[in-house]
Amino acid sequence: MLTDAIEMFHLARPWLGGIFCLIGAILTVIGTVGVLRFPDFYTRLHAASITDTAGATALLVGMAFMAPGWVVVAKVAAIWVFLFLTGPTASHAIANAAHVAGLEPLIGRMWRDTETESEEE
Amino acid sequence: MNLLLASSAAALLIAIVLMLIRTLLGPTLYDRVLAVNSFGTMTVLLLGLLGFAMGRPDFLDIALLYSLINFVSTIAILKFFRYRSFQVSLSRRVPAPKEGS
Amino acid sequence: METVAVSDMGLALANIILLTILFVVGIAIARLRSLFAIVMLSGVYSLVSATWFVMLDAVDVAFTEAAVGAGLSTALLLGGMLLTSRTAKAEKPFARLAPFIVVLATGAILIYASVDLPALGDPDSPVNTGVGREYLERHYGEMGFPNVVTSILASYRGFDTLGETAVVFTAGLAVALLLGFGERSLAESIRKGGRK
Amino acid sequence: MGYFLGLLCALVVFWYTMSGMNEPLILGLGAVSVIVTMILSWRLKVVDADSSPYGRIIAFLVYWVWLFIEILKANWRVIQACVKADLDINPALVKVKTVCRSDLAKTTFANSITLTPGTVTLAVEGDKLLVHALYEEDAEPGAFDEMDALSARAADGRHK
Repeated sequence: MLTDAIEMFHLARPWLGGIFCLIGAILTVIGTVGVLRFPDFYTRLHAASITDTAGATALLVGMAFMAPGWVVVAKVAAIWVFLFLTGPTASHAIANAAHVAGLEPLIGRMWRDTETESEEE
Repeated sequence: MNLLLASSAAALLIAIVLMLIRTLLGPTLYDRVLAVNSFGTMTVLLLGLLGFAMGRPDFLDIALLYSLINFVSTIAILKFFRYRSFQVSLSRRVPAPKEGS
Repeated sequence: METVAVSDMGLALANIILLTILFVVGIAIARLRSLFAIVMLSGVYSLVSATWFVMLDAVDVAFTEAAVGAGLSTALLLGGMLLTSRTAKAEKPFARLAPFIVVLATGAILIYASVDLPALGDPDSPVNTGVGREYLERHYGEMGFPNVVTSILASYRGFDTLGETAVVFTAGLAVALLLGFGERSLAESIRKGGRK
Repeated sequence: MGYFLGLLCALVVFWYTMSGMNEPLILGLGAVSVIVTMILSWRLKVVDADSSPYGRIIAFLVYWVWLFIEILKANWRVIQACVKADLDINPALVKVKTVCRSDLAKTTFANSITLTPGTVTLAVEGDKLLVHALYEEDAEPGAFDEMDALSARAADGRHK
């Protein structure tokens, strides 16, 4: 029974890995679209952090599913830990540098279409 | 399965191209730093993915090295911004009194 | 057979995309005036070219590119920027004609030479039949390193590598000393009143 | 000294996972590089209680799981903001007061805020953090209290 489950898991592994990788790649594209669309630097920072957190996690989980051995899983885990330790430090450093240099953020609700506004309120 | 991997690599390439547009447009210098930093993360992920797509997970070592180098260069750039020099220490911590260790 | 063709197509497509990115970045570096943007773009350039090296299976070159191109050279270029102005001077249109001709001529020669190159990964090319095959067959038994490039660079050509490293280290040290990494320019920028 | 033992274990494990080989030559090279790294970190004086809080690993792991779920939730909002046809965001700049005392706890809290998509710490002054948020609703007073208390507990081992 248990061996059957393990067998099933090993059969499903490449597919699971591929699906997770695809999800991660799509999240990365969404984050990048956000970086292109958002109006000022600070809001773009938020969009970029999707790539750093959810996109990277999904892609690395997918890679871990496809890994041939434990060494590769350990390497994937190491990359994940490094990204999660260095990512916020780098974003904070960028944001802090911009703040210290006196870059003013845009505040308040952004412009939007009038018909959607009426339906929202 | 290979199709899934190929399409995710293609999606990452698209993301890289889009991020390149932001690097080229970037109204302020900080936008460019942000874009390059994000670019580095995406390159790390793409390198790992390529390793699996080509059946050589050993390539993960390069991805690992990149994730560290990328951080170092981002910090170097920001230190340059903030202090206009590389010789200032980032933390202005007073030397702590020695205890333990 | 068919799957091989499909994966070859995919690789070729990815290669084309990466080379296009490199081309666009190169043009942008040539066109931009802000030196800082140029430094950032050169970082992007080395990231993309390292990815391309990985696709060509030149993992060791990609490793070096990652360490030197993306990390060190960005810092060195920024150090150089500390000593100079923030934007490049605009050139006269005709001053660019001579470099353009030189670049065109070099490109033409390279394209002409590339016609004679063997196909990528061709087992009958001179590189893969002569001494290269010897190294590949014998290195593991003689050296015990899993990576053939490591055993060639660190053992078969150990002295060569030692000399090379010494030269590169001296050059790096000289650059660091010349640029000074900041003392002077820091004083100057404080005197001028800080940022921008 | 205990911190150096921890560093030694971490380095040995790291080397062995990265190489995964058992030959004496390569193990010897690994030992040499581990020793050189230890000497360098001793000379740089980077090993102290702040940089290696081994006593709190379990607390941090628990906190990490909670934070990870928060990150996934916050991701969903920002993803929606990215793909919505109209640009429906409401950025705001707020000051957040923290109960964290030690530098480690403050760093944990500020980095957790930054790691959560939709909020970024811009600056830390004393016990106040300047936070930029993508939605003002996410950063109203009290929104960060739970994260604050949990990170203080994880890093300092103290209930609020």
